Amino acid sequence: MENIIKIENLNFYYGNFLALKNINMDIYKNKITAFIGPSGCGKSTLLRTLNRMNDFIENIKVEGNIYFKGQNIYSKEVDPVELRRRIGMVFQKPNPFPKTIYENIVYGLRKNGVNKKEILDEVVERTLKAVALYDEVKDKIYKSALELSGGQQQRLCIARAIAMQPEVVLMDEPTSALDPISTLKIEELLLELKKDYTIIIVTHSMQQAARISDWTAFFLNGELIEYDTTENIFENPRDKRTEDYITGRFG
Amino acid sequence: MENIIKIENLNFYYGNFLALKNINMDIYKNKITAFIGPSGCGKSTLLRTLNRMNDFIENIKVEGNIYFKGQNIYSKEVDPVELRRRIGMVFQKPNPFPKTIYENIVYGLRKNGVNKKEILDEVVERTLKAVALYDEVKDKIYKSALELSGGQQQRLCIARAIAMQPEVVLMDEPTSALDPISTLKIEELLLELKKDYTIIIVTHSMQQAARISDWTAFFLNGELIEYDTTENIFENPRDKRTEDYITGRFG
Amino acid sequence: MDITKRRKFKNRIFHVLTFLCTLFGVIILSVLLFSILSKGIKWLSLNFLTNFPSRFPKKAGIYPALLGSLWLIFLTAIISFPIGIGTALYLEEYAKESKFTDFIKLNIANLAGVPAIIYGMLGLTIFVRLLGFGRSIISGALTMSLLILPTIIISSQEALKSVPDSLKQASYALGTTKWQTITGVVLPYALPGILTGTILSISRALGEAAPLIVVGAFAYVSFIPKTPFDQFTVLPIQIFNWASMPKKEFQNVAAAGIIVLLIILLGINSIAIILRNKYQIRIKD
Amino acid sequence: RQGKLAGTIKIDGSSTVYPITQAVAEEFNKQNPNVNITVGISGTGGGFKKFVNGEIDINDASRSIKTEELAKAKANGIDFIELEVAYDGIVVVVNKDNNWAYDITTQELKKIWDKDSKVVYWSDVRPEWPKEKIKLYGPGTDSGTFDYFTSEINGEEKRIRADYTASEDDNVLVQGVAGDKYAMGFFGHSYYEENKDVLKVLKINGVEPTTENIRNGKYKPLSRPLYIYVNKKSLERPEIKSFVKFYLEKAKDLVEDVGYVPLEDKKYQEQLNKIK
Amino acid sequence: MNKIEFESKEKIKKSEEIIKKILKALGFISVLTTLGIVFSLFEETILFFKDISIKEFLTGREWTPLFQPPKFGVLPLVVGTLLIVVISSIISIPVGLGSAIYLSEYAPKKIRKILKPVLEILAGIPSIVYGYFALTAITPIIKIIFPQTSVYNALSAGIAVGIMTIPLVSSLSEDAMMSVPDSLRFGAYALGATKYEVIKDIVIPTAFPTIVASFILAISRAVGETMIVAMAAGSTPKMTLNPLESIQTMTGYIVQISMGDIPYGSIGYRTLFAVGSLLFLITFTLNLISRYVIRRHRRLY
Ligand SMILES: Nc1ncnc2c1ncn2[C@@H]1O[C@H](COP(=O)(O)OP(=O)(O)OP(=O)(O)O)[C@@H](O)[C@H]1O
Ligand SMILES: Nc1ncnc2c1ncn2[C@@H]1O[C@H](COP(=O)(O)OP(=O)(O)OP(=O)(O)O)[C@@H](O)[C@H]1O
Ligand SMILES: [Mg+2]
Ligand SMILES: [Mg+2]
Ligand SMILES: O=P([O-])([O-])[O-]
Repeated sequence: MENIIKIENLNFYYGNFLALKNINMDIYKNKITAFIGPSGCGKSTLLRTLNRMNDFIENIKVEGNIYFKGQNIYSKEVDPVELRRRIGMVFQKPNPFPKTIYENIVYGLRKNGVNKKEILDEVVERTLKAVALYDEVKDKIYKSALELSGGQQQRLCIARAIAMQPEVVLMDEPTSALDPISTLKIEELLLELKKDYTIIIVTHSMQQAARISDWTAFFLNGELIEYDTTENIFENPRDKRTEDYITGRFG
Repeated sequence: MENIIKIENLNFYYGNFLALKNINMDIYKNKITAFIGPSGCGKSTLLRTLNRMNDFIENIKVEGNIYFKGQNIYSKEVDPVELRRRIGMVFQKPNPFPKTIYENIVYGLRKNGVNKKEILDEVVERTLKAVALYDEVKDKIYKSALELSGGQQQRLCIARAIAMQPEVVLMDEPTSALDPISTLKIEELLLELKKDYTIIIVTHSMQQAARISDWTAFFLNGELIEYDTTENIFENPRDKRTEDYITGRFG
Repeated sequence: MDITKRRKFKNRIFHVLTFLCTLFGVIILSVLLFSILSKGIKWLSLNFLTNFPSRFPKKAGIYPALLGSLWLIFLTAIISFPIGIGTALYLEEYAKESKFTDFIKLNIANLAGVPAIIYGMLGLTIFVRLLGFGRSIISGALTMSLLILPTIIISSQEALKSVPDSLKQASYALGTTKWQTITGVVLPYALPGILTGTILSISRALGEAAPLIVVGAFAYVSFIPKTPFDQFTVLPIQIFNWASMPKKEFQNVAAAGIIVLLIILLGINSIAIILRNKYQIRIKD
Repeated sequence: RQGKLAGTIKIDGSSTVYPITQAVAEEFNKQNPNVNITVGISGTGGGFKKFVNGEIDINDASRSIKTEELAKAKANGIDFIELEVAYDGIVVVVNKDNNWAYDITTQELKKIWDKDSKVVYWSDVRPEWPKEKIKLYGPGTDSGTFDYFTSEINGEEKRIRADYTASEDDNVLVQGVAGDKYAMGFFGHSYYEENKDVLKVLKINGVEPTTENIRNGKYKPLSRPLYIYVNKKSLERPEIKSFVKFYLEKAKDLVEDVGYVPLEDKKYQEQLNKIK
Repeated sequence: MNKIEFESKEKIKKSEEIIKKILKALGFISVLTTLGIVFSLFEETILFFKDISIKEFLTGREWTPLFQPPKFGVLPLVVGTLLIVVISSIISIPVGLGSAIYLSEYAPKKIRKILKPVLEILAGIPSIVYGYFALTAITPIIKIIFPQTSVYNALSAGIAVGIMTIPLVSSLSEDAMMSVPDSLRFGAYALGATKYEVIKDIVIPTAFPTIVASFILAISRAVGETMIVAMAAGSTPKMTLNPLESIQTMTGYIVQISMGDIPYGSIGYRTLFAVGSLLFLITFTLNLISRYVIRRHRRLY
């Protein structure tokens, strides 16, 4: 299996607080990897380390290496702006820009110098179809994105992310603010998307992890306790703590 | 059994919204009565109707009668200020005043014209002992109440309420903001207090209701579905909806 | 890659530009303080504080203006403070939501934006002429009070709003009346915030000159006001007066006056900040 | 004798006379610290308005009282004494760096200052003067100086061109002219005395506004006496009586101090006799 | 347990009623103030317009109310005010907005903590000090660059007013930008946007209405600012847009006349109130507009 991201001896500090402790793991291409663990264990922190979104927080320190397709993303040559274009991200709460649906999707493209109308039109249509939103919104793509429902907004945010044709998409609890039906739609969408993208998803729902992910990583207090195929994690956890967690004994 | 409060055909409106529908019930003296039911069913509303704390909300309407020791509390002669002195209240979140522990407890007394130091000292000691806080705080009763832990604060609030020698104490989820150990302490305290006071408690925890209350009332959508001894409610619910709720099938 | 470079370059330029904007304010402030200090500091002396104005720059002093200013802010404070807090209490604690309450709030917000000099004309018409207080301290103080009232009310309202509802409810649940709850819980909690806002407004009154010129505090005053009905002058007007004197030295006297004014303002504002930091009650959530 | 007198003296009126009165007040207060004196600067007209209403004790005036004002005083039962305190000349000044104008005629002044004047450039006054915009400064409308200048030069009180910088505060005028090479202004002689170093005064019809020329009336038409008007009722109060007496006794030195021309000794004596 | 005797509340309840009435009465003072303003301005203004037609007042191009013959066209004062507003806005709006952007988006917390109070100090300095500064520091510098500048000129006063209103723009705009949710920013960053692009495309458009409101408030403040223009802008009511010339604003006129104490009841006295009324109406309208803009914005979010 081909790894697309490799994490080596990663320590992460907020000020003096060690939020991630010596993490080592490979993320495999065209798979869905789920990060699970109780609140505060560092899932989001790790996710944001992968596309350097943590750069915006003051007083952080990163030790160790993260390789994206063999290149250390914390090396001087890597431009985080460019990195984020290639590693997209979807957040917990849908955060469409207060612009039209169309402009939301093409925002990243425009910033990267793509301004040809044909291309943009094509991308909008393709991504909206990819996130199964096309039929629902095709009549109002020039209306404000804020008028969509929460579930639609989240799918739009995914569309916006994949419009950049990233290689990896990071998702931080993308369905936790949504109703069950929207959640289901997005889960289906993820299974569809993994053909083209590598997906890392943070989730609080064991069921969701079990349903959609190929690999699952269980974190506790900033440590990576266990990382294995989803099947193994849920059926054959090697660590007592993993077992306790997935059977709902704590958290 | 002696009833201390009698509720007759009570309807309660927030504006046009009918929040309580034709409630009829008796509250018995020196018992603990628990109000249970899913979020939004009207438990807090009913509780606040009993000491007219709802008066502070605009646009409400009360229909029907509530008798406190035989007197209709919504009649013109009843002074709500006096009523509240006799029917005390403890809130979900501990809300000590930003004053000393001492001044917190005697606040109500002072405002009601009791200023003799001997009386106040005696009350402070007695109530702190009653809420089992005396040993923990006796060295700092002239320190700010804000320095106490959440559980201690809540016990202080109970002490503050009983310092007024109310006849009934209303409690709206008094332990929901507290850790299990503090919760346990307060539950013990309530069992102790019911010798002297009548207690009505709103709780989301079925276990808590079962552990401490003598009577339990189950509400749903503003209706009183079932009201019976706690034993009957939990072991022999007559209504299907009560059964569903206490077995955790919804809510 | 070229485009990314350009984008990052733009960002850097913008960063520098906005930083320069911020720096501009800082630089101006330093230049202003420096130019005033360098002109005025040599003229500061005890005599300057205790002398009367004079036609000789060397003998000129700020005493009557200083006392006039103190009188003025003292009176302004005792007039505006109770009215401001009372109004805020009424609006936050008593008034029901209604068109009328909305109107009062809108009205206060609008008053906050009325130029100071308009208040001067109000003072001239109502206090100086209609009520016949003449060009006295009390006329000035009443005018200033009206001028700063909206700010006091608005900041007091903010402070009152910050009082947690749970505290009020707790108080009511102990059988207290509204006013008892206000004095027992609401005011003690909100007071630091109220005081901070009030003191800052008072310091504004201290620096204002325009309304007082209209009210008529512009004159040579050779004495210390003893009652609120005396004529007076204040620091900013005295400074204004000196600044427009033709003798070059008077420019420096004016600068010395400005230093005194700024020191007083600084003192008052520090009191506000200390109050805010020291007495701010923090309720754990 | 220090501190015996107490009370208040309210003075208002002419900004031209103000420096004299302020100086007198300053000196007087040294000996009588308990007398509260306020000196306003409302201009002669503004001061008379208050004076005839009995609102003030003394009015500084740079012209004598007008008939309307007199009538008002009569109607209000205000009795007063007019006292001459000094001579003043209205000076016409230009910037120190002005190296073309040294004297000017009354006709030229009228040409410059009259209503609807066509003078825009200095060269419009005399062709040999530079073709630079002339910037004009003069006192505000509420002043005796303004009244006097407009009536003497333009032939009608308050008749003047509209586009000059007018200020009630003569210091503003001094600064204006001092700061501008192409400026011209007019105001009381004293302000020139105090700012000789930054201003240059023009001869009028060939006569320089020297102390001598002002006193003997050669400096025409812009020299005039200055007055204070004292309410007779107020004069009964010891502090005011004493103040006015002090005023006339000390005037000679103080008037010179602040840049005006004192009266002859004999004349001061005459004034003193009026308040006996 | 001894039964405690409580006092009756009868007496207290009576005083409660009185207190409530007193507080309500205090609430009326603000209304009275407004009425007072309207009354004191408009009474004399109406008398003024009995003698002078509104048309002459609003369209006349000469303002010489106290000369012979008097002219009552307020336009020169309005133009003077406008000049000050334009000059000050050229300073306060870009610099204020720039500072706001820097403080809210770029500045590290520590630097922000230092710089923000400095800007607040700038807001607390009395206008008389700015007037002095304009006269003694800004004008001399302008004269070095443009020697033909008048001692009293619109430029110097306008710059000072602009400096004074920087904090007004910056603090309001900064608040607005700070309240733009971070999730929007991160959404854009995650698409590979630069900080500049996030500010330009996300932060400013989202906070725009409040930013605009802050501009309007700064303008309104400039319209009403008095001492700076009285000290530095001169007192020549002139229809000119040349910033190097001496001009007069509406507020400047009011102060000038107030210092001279115009006789009560004369037409000159009434011009004060006519100009005051106009000033009041202009600032009042500006304030209403800014409130409206902010309010509409609130409804959106
Ligand atoms: N900006 C920050 N500054 C300081 N500490 C932080 C910051 N963000 C997170 N932390 C701390 O780092 C630890 C890990 O946080 P993180 O958000 O990664 O947890 P998480 O596993 O995503 O939790 P959740 O499931 O609640 O989202 C927590 O203890 C948290 O308090
Ligand atoms: N001040 C109010 N104005 C309008 N509606 C209100 C108000 N307070 C409560 N309600 C509504 O009345 C209903 C009953 O609310 P109430 O707070 O009594 O429920 P509850 O049973 O205490 O719920 P919870 O368990 O969440 O505390 C709810 O639908 C609520 O939305
Ligand atoms: Mg997280
Ligand atoms: Mg509730
Ligand atoms: O102030 P005046 O002397 O010119 O009247």
